[in-house]
Amino acid sequence: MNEEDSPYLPESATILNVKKMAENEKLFEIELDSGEALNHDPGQFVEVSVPGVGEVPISISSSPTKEGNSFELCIREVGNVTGVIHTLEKGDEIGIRGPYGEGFPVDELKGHDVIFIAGGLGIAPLRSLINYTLDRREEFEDVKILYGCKKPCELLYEDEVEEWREMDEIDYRETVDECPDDVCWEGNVGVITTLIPGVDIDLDNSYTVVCGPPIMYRFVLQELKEKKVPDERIYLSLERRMKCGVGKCGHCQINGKEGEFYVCQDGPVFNYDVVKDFEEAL
Amino acid sequence: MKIIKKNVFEGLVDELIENDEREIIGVQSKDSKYVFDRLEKAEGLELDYDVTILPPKKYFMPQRETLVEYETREGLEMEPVNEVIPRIIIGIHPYDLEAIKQMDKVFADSPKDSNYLEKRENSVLIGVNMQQTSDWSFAGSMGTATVDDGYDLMLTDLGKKYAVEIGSSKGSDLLEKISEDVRDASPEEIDKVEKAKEEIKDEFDKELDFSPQKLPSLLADTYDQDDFWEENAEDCYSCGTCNIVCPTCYCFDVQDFSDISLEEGERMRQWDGCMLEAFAEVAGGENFREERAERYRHRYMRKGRYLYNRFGDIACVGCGRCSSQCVPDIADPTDIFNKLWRGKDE
Amino acid sequence: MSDDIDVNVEYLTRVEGHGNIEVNAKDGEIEKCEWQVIEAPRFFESLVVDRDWKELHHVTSRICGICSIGHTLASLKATEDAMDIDISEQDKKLRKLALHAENMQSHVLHVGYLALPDLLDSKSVVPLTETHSEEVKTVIRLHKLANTMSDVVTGRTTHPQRLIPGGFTKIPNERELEELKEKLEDSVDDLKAVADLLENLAPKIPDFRRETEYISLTHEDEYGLYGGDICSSDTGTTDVDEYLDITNEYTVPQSTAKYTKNNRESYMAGALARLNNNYQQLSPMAKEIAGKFDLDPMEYNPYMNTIAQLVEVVHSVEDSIGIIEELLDKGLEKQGEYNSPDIEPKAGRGIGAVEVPRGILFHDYTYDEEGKCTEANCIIPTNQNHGNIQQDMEKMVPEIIGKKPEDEIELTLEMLVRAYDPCISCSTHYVDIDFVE
Amino acid sequence: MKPEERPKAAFFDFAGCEGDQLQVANLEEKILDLLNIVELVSFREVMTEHSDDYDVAFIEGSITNSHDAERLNGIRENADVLVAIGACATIGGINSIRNVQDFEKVQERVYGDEREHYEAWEKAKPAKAVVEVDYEVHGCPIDREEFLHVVQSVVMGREPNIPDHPVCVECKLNENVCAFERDEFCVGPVTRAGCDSCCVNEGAICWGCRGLIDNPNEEAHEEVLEEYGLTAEEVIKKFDLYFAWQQEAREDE
Ligand SMILES: Cc1cc2nc3c(=O)[nH]c(=O)nc-3n(C[C@H](O)[C@H](O)[C@H](O)COP(=O)(O)OP(=O)(O)OC[C@H]3O[C@@H](n4cnc5c(N)ncnc54)[C@H](O)[C@@H]3O)c2cc1C
Ligand code: SF4
Ligand code: SF4
Ligand code: SF4
Repeated sequence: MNEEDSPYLPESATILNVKKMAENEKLFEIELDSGEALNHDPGQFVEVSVPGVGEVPISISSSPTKEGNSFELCIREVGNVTGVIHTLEKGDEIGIRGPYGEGFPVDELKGHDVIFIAGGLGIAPLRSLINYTLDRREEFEDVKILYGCKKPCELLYEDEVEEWREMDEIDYRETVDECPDDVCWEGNVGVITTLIPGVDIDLDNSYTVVCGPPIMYRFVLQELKEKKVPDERIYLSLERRMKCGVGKCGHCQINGKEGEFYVCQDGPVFNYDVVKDFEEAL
Repeated sequence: MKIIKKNVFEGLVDELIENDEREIIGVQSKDSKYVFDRLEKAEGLELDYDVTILPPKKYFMPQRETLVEYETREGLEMEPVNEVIPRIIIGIHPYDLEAIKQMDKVFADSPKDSNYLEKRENSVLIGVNMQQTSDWSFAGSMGTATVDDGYDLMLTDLGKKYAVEIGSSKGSDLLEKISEDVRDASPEEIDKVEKAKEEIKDEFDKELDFSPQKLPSLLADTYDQDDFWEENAEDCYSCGTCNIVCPTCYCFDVQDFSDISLEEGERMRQWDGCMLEAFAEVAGGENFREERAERYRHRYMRKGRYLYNRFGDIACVGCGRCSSQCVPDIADPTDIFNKLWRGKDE
Repeated sequence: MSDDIDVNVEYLTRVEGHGNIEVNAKDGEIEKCEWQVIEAPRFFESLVVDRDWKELHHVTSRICGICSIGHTLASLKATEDAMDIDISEQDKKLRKLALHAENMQSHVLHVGYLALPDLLDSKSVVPLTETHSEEVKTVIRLHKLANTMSDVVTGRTTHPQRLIPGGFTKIPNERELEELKEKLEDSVDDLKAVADLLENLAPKIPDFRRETEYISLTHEDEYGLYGGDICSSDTGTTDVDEYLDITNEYTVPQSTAKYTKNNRESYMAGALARLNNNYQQLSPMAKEIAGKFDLDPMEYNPYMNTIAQLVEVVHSVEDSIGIIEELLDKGLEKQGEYNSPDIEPKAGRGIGAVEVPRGILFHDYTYDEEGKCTEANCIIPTNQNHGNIQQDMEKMVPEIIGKKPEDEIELTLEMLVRAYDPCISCSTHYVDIDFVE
Repeated sequence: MKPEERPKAAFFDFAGCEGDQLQVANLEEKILDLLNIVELVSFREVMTEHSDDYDVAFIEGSITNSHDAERLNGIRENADVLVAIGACATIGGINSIRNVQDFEKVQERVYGDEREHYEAWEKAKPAKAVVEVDYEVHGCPIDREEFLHVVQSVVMGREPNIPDHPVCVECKLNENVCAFERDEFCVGPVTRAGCDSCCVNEGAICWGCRGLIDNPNEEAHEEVLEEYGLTAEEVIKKFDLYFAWQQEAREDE
């Protein structure tokens, strides 16, 4: 069989660097063995293979504007494949397929304010877009980042967050659901929705992009509704079980009265106005 | 339309079994049922059957199939795998031909699934018009009791002879071998075939009370009738039988298996089913279709609506396999669709 | 060499199930000399009570994984006896193949994996995979052949699926049988290689003799395994239905299993008993191999049981080839893929006896009109051998005490028990002493 | 794998037929490959050598008295990973039929007058009822390939693929004629797959030896069996051939 023909054949890639970010998350810097760049859009994902163990979809966490041909994945250890990935080290080989899916509509966002709302691991896909906007800062208007975690120790990308805190050209706000007494934390305490009321949103000129655990969406969207943010100005990145990444295996289908979506092809980034009536979406 | 004697056709099949390098598959009996299986002799063919346990889909998308092989002895090496066995498949009913046409669209959709497509391209499909119908089938209602294309050859039983329609050059090539014994059909014979096709449409015990074209909107309207779905799904085992036996179900699972050396292994896909409990479950335990009723509804939506939205086909061809093989007897599409239809007017 | 010994083998290894050896002597005086069976009870004769006749063989197969085919067959024969169910000649032949497969599998396992290490001064077969890799591979090939046969005939290597009251759910096809026959024929070299190996090691087999009674099945037309009458080397034949008169179970304090005796203090069952009783009916090549070891009736050395097992493997191979030829010559009578004989259950009692690797096995069931089991009794061969092992030990210990160092005595005793190839996991039940006939 | 990296493995048996250990022996030449990825340090059935220094313990058989429970506890303490193999060890197996019988009668039937003699629990229990179990290889007997897969997974540090759907799935993949279509009764619809529906493939029915799936629709199946002509009592019997311990454990939850 001609190699190009199989959509299921991963390319081999090598881990250039592993960085522990929090108790269950590590950042992997990866380069394709072909030496070529991944050429992804912010918000797209790849299928990561550990031969003999399995394959998992992971959002690309670095921006295509990043220097060099490597890309970054932020992976939380939750199960079988991710568990084994966490044991890998610099120099180990893995398989990569992709990039897949529809990313964020970068061109549509250009020339507008962009408000990022990230909960927990939701920062991973958003970071590709955040860094994109920072690298091409002049192409966007105001940039606001709202980032919430359960506890301070779960904060990801600490070095970058430190820079965001200091940056004048963006508005960065953070919160934790709870903070143990013995930890020093200067930010807000409370769920992510508590940050939203305090943010100025230029309804005509801004886009809001949201990513977080399933439970978060309902509350954030409620809050945005109260602020009268138009539904079509909200983008979400959704997650579903996935086996093939190329619209065949059927696992990532989302249904509702209106029809259906395949997260791997029609998403993972969706416009809220399009998916809001899908019972299974949110 | 051509005519060949039955014994000539059998001779052809035996000759193919003997000399053709392709595998010859045909419908055969298994206990009280029928299956598509490798033919040892033309004698074993049972072309007057009602329905097979599994559809012929298994030859293009095997129940289990290796997609990728890997080896890690000297660095990671991965190879795509596609075991293509060229085949001639004899005895496919019209509804299954229709289903294959639908599957072709799914797997040809970008990115193409070469594992399916290459197997498909290397197959010759010999259809046969139905003489008897399964008690559970409703192909008449679904417009799949007969087909105009999708086959390489299509047989119709005319007593001691077969009328043969040629659908492609793959089909006509097969007839080359017996060209001396093939003659054109007479107008009366053509008439007989047309009549037989017309008649079979009314032979089905089960039927849909309305046009299948109305299914997509009917299902959209009834999606949130939670009580209805819950009631009907109550006895569901979540056993996936209705998925596995369906000619238009194609969802799959992918798993890795390593060799005992731990240095090589394969990635395999296996048929999966949306009725199985873990189908939409993700790490950490969140299950996006946790309730039996949600899964149950999903299957009907998928048959009557979702695939229509995506490819323009009603993804139920009315073969009745699901209903006949569901042990608690709750998987009959006509039953559910008709109930929904009746409920709509109330 | 001391006259004091203290042998205490807890959980004897390389046997199926759990047993201990305890021997104490002071100044040459034996204080204790015991073979103790300590298997946790599993209550099979109760498990089957109230169960449907279609399930009994499935349940009792689980008495023992090693002789699951034998238990299944004894169970089916008992049920068929109770309900007057006939089975076809073809099915009978296929069942004999199944029994041969199990006999071969179990004997090869015992001779090659469990007993051989003792003769090669090894503690197990694991080191032999390096020191004697060719020999181990030969044993593996024979073991695999037996399992292939079991797969082809019964559907699985352990706990057969196809054997049911009245016949088989499914039978092998002619092609499968032909392939099997070829494999059996090809195994002759391997059989000879194992025989040669053991012949060279024969001097290491302890020289010990004790006259005892041998009990097995015997059949006028064949080396009795699947059917026949009970035969005692002392008193001749008895009908299977009278098995209780032969087994005469009794209890002893050191064992959770029941002991048996007939004409003497104890008797022996198993390959050696069969060989002693039915030598004339062994296949030609089996006799030839037996000749290499001067093994012919009456052989009173229990250690020779291992050699008798080897001889039986050869017999099973040859006899199986013959059975397959008969089946193929006649042409296989086809049956459905999910065959389920039409049987009306009825009340009654039935007894089934077959020879399994370790000896004669009896299942005895009583059913009510609906085909529910009301009472059951199973007497398994290992239980029948416990008494004989004890007697052997009592005779042997005084003979070797003071003549061998303690560790050698221990090994000799272990080898003795192992020679019987006890399958203690099945010896988990007492019969109801007041069993009513 | 380098010899020194191989985890040390030990086999232990409790009340069972030892058919699962036999299945390990039945791996034939693959045993040699197996020895390349684990070091066997204790396996009473086939070796005299024994060591208490092991990483992975394989447990066969049910636990039926306090002596065995103590032994199992000791094994759990020694082992990093504990794997229950075979129905007796995973769900109580055939032994657990007695769990639904009157124990006085059970003892009397088998022991007659001497029942006091031996300690035996009223109920046979699987390993997980006594200690924490990390992995299970289901079946009576275990499937050799699945056993190998689990061992490999343990060595590789990955989760084995053990299905949690009914046997019917595999039965259909194998294109069997369903038991219910040939006037037989089957517990496949509530039994965990992974055996490749091996009993039905051989012309029989699924007996349930791999135990109930995590979330079986037992009520529906009971109804169906009754509809097909079984009495309520017969239905219960179908279920307690293998499910007795599991059903009771579920009720206790
Ligand atoms: C578009 C997309 C982007 C994602 N991005 C990230 C990311 O950036 N970082 C990160 O840590 N995680 C991400 N996830 C989640 C990640 O895919 C799952 O955590 C991962 O698949 C769990 O696999 P496992 O083998 O460790 O767990 P197991 O529970 O052992 O899962 C077994 C298999 O089920 C499937 N599966 C299980 N959970 C999920 C899931 N949540 N989503 C999809 N398939 C699943 C996979 O095929 C997996 O191999 C993303 C998921 C999707 C769909
Ligand atoms: S509808 Fe019937 S066949 Fe389908 S999953 Fe439920 S019980 Fe099984
Ligand atoms: S849904 Fe049922 S009737 Fe329709 S095509 Fe599938 S199996 Fe056949
Ligand atoms: S035979 Fe049993 S396991 Fe197979 S489909 Fe029927 S009910 Fe399910």
